[in-house]
Amino acid sequence: MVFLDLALNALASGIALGCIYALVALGLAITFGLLHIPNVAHPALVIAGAYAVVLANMRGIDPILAALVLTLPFYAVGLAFYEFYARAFERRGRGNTLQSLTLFFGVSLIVEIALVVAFGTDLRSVSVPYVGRSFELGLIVLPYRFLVPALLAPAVILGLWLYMTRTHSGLAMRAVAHDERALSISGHDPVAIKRHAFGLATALAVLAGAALVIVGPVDPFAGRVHLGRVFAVVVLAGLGSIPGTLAAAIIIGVAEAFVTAFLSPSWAPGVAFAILLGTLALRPNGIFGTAR
Amino acid sequence: MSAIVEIRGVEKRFGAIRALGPVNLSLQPGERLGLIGPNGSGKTTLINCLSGLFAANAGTIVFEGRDITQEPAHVRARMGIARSFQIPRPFTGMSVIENLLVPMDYLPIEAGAREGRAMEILSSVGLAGRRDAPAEALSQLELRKLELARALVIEPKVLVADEAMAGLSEGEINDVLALLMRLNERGVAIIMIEHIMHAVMRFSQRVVCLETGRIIAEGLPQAVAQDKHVQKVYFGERAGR
Amino acid sequence: MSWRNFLLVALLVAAAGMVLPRVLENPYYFFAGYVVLQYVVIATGWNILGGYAGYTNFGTSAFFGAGVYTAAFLIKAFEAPLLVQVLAAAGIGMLLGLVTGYLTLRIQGVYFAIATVALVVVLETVVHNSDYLGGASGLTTIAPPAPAWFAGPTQYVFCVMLVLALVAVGIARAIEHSWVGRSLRAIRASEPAAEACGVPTLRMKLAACAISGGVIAMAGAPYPYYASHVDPLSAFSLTIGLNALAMPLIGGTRSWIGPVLGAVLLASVQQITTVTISSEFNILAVGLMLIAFVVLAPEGILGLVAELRERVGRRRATT
Amino acid sequence: MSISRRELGKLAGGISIAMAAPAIWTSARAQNQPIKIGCTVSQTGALAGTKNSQIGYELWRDNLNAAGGLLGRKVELVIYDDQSSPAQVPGIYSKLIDVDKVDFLFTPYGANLTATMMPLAKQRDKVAIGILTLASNDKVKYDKFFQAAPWGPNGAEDWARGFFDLAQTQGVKKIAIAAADTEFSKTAAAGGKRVCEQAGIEVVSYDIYPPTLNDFSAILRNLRAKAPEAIFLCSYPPDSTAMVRGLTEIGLPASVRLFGGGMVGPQYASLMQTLGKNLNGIINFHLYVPEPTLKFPGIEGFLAEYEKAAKAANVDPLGFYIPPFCYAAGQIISEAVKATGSIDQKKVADWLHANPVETIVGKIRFNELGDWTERRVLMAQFQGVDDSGLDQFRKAGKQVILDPPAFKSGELVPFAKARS
Repeated sequence: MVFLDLALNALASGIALGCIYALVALGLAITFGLLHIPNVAHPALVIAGAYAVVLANMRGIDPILAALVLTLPFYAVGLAFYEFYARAFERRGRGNTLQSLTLFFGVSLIVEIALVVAFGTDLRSVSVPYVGRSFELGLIVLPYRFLVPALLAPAVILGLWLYMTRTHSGLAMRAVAHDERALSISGHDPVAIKRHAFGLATALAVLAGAALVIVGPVDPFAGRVHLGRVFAVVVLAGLGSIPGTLAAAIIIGVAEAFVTAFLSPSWAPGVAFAILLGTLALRPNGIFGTAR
Repeated sequence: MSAIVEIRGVEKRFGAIRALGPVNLSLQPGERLGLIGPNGSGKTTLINCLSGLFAANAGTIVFEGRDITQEPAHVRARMGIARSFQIPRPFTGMSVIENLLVPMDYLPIEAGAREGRAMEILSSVGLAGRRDAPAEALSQLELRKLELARALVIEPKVLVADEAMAGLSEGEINDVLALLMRLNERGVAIIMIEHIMHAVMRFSQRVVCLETGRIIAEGLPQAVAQDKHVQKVYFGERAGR
Repeated sequence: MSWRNFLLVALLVAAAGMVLPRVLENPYYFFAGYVVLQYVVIATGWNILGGYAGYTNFGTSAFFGAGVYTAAFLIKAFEAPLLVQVLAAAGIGMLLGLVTGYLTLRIQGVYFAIATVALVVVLETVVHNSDYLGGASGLTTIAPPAPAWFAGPTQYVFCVMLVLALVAVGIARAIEHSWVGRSLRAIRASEPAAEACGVPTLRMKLAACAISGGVIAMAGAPYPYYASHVDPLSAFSLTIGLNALAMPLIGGTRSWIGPVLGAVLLASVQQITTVTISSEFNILAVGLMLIAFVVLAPEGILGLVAELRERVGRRRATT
Repeated sequence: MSISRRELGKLAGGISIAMAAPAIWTSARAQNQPIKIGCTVSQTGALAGTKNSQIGYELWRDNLNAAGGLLGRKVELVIYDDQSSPAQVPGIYSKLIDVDKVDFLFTPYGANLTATMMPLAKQRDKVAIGILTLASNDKVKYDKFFQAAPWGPNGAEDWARGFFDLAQTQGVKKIAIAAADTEFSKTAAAGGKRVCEQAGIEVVSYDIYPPTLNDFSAILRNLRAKAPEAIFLCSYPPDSTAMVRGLTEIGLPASVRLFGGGMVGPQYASLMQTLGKNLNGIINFHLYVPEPTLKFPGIEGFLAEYEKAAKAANVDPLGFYIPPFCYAAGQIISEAVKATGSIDQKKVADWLHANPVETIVGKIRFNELGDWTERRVLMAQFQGVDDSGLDQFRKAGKQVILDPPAFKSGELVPFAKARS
């Protein structure tokens, strides 16, 4: 009975945690998975999003609502940033992995310091009525501060997936990952599509930020702990696979929750990455990726 | 005369999709074989299996009487199976001559003789004047030539030329064809993958046509070109009319 | 530069390094110098795989941390001398490089980069869960005293790091100028083409990964001696991983001198900003510098120099 | 050439004067130069939440200089950012000592950062005042190290003893311990475990979890079956928040009467504000709370000045936790320098070993390792907290001191009752 209780709840909170990881990883699934831009600044942008949500929440606005509205300015920031990136690299030839990594490393440092200067270093959080209460179903007890942001993930992912598979510009975005030349022949401007994709990824950062800050307080450097894990999720998913991102994140979340519940919490961080290493050794294209 | 290459029942799958096979094909020493077929018909997959970049999922590949199915690509290269790539893949960050030194590092050639040997090959493809140019600086034709030159370094017994003439002008095509002919005269068997029909037809002694991973026609160039099936899949509606 | 000249310069640098503690009294410069040299070793080691072969190792701190903890373990268990620590760390680093390489080098670049990140977290978790290594609290490592010839422990560990840096640069240069370097460059340009030219790519990549890992781990070995205390946060720090790739980029990845220049430049700037800008803006300065470099000199200092030379050459040709 | 013994004596005297002359000259010049105190503050990185310590130092400096400085000389602070990274510390402290020529040192915040500078301080023989570093001098045993925080002797083991004393008086027989996998928390947990073993309290579970964990439901669930009567939690701010939320989300076993002990986080204004009434009933350590039993001279004035400075610097507006002890760290130095009339390291250290120091956090006496002779870590219970915001915490009665008995300011309320 105790075992069942623990197992069910580990499963539930693992899935919830996984959904939240998926949200944080989603922007990267686009920039890294589709555009092949290793945006290591994404977690820092997520935290910037969280701070923006905190600001709105101080005026009494619901964090998720605030995040939805804030996607617009973040989208614009993403556009502007891609423009800068494209000018710096892509038009002058190729921007290789190393150069992009270094550039985004610099960007993440700047984002962090900007947050420190603007907000100080104290932990910030949001106040929402449902924090502190739990959803109960039989043996399962799941805090709302996990459940609510976790529900955001499938909704966002479904929306994104529909967008990617059903709309013209979504399809173009997926096509740009595969064959840029073919795309420009068919009358699309690849740079415009990539810019749009980057804007979208940045807009997703603010949704992820809202999710994180509902779960717990953040400080300007909180993005660093997520960096490894989100890359792990994106790679495990198979680059660019949007539903795969959710599945991979849930696998990691559940694995962490089970290790925490049954083994020892202190091994939890390593387990996710052990899964990743094992997967890469056995299935180099990720669990849900197709061979190229 | 026994075949230099024997491909028996080779298959290649990507996930659930079978990209190639089963294919049976043999190549005689010194033969000029043309490999044709529409895009995605499995031509490049077949030669990737032959050169060892892909591991075949089924079947065996025999080279000079030896089963090489399990051998990695670099071993096959050293045995004498050379190839050029559809999209030229020069070793950027090196000079033209250094490009040729890469394969030589793995051949029993004396250190003192290497440069001379490399220059010989460069002269034979007409790149001698570009010996110190960085690979990035080459023109499309020069890249194609470098691609062939690099393949020649290993003194191949079989050379696979994967669309070595794509994007070249008529005059340049003739250059490359002449080059390949000279090689063949020295006894090198050549597999030519090409979309430029008149070139394949002129060059090949035998032509094989692939479609959706299978051989649909094989024989003398003229015969294959006349084949109804080939015309339908390859030359499309226009030719069929 | 010919081998003879290179060796001559290396010997001169080594001699200067040995004499320096006698001339320069202020120990601070040896503390700062140690850090700069440590990064010379790290960047040079990183570049063997990341620059020559084009495989971005994002988890440099896994190898560095392995070196740090190998040395710390040897101090705690046997009070082993520094030389033994360095050699053992290099051995462990090579082994780790071999294993990681075998697991992940068959896959393409980006996956490899991420796999190395995973390695950092796995090793860090292991250390966290090891009571013998002190877990999160770290381990105080009072190393055996420095040989009497040196003015103090800092000067000693500085000289050790200087020797390591020369060894690392020597290894990198030897690789670069040999057939090994040529094969690695071929791999960087095109793996299938290299393979088709008879280059055993997997074996070459494994070798590069092992050597690179060994050199980076070696850079971590004197850290317990330098800091007297090791902790997982410092040993597996993200900063090391990021610096390791930023430095070769700033210098240029094609030649051994690039990472050296980049490491000296970036590490010095970091050292100087931390003790001159006494606020969070020191990090900001580093961030801006990285961006400026990537945008203005994407091929690093070496690229910039080559471009300048070309321009001057062209001007001369026209006049 | 032969030199007589007398001539030799003269020569020697001449040389010694010649050699001493620059020393006299420099010491005369030094009279006009400021007395420098150097340290690092974690302005960036994981420990950036502690950067309000700088305000403590600066207020001390400003007050001192306004009153004419030390020995007639101005006091100057040299502060650098250590980026929360122990690897940065040795280099920076060497810069402070060898280049900036500071006269005294404060340590960085916390034990891991401090561990990399202690050997250096000892080697260069500089008086160093510990800033909340736990057990930093246990291994190095440096005779010029003095701890500003009230961990007391044998801090690693005993600093949270108050919690266990309370548990014993409450008749607790079974206790559960959970700690974040960080240096401070793990030391505290290990110390707590040993205290329990001595006191005969059974430790029914002992969990170490990663500090990034934000879901404590599994840990809380595992606790249910073990029915502990007290839970000793050693956590860091993010996980403290998660755990306190878990209290209402998952709930504690009904058997639990005491909860808290070693949580870092509920000392910070931002978390106190966020958690509000969820804090009620928690008994947690603190170093200062505005209770009537802790009215040391100067503390209220300090907090008022701090509040103004904190607003400008965008840091913790309450400043109960670290800043008063940074101010006190300064006072430890200035009092000793005033008393000895010298900045001689040995004289200052000897004086500090022999005499108590009056500071805004009370009278401090040091033992041979430089720790306070008496532990004064407060175990305070949150009582009657509502969601009205920060001001309530500035008044007495919200964080009632239960231990040490000498500072007791109220009675323990059982956990369940305090939360209803």
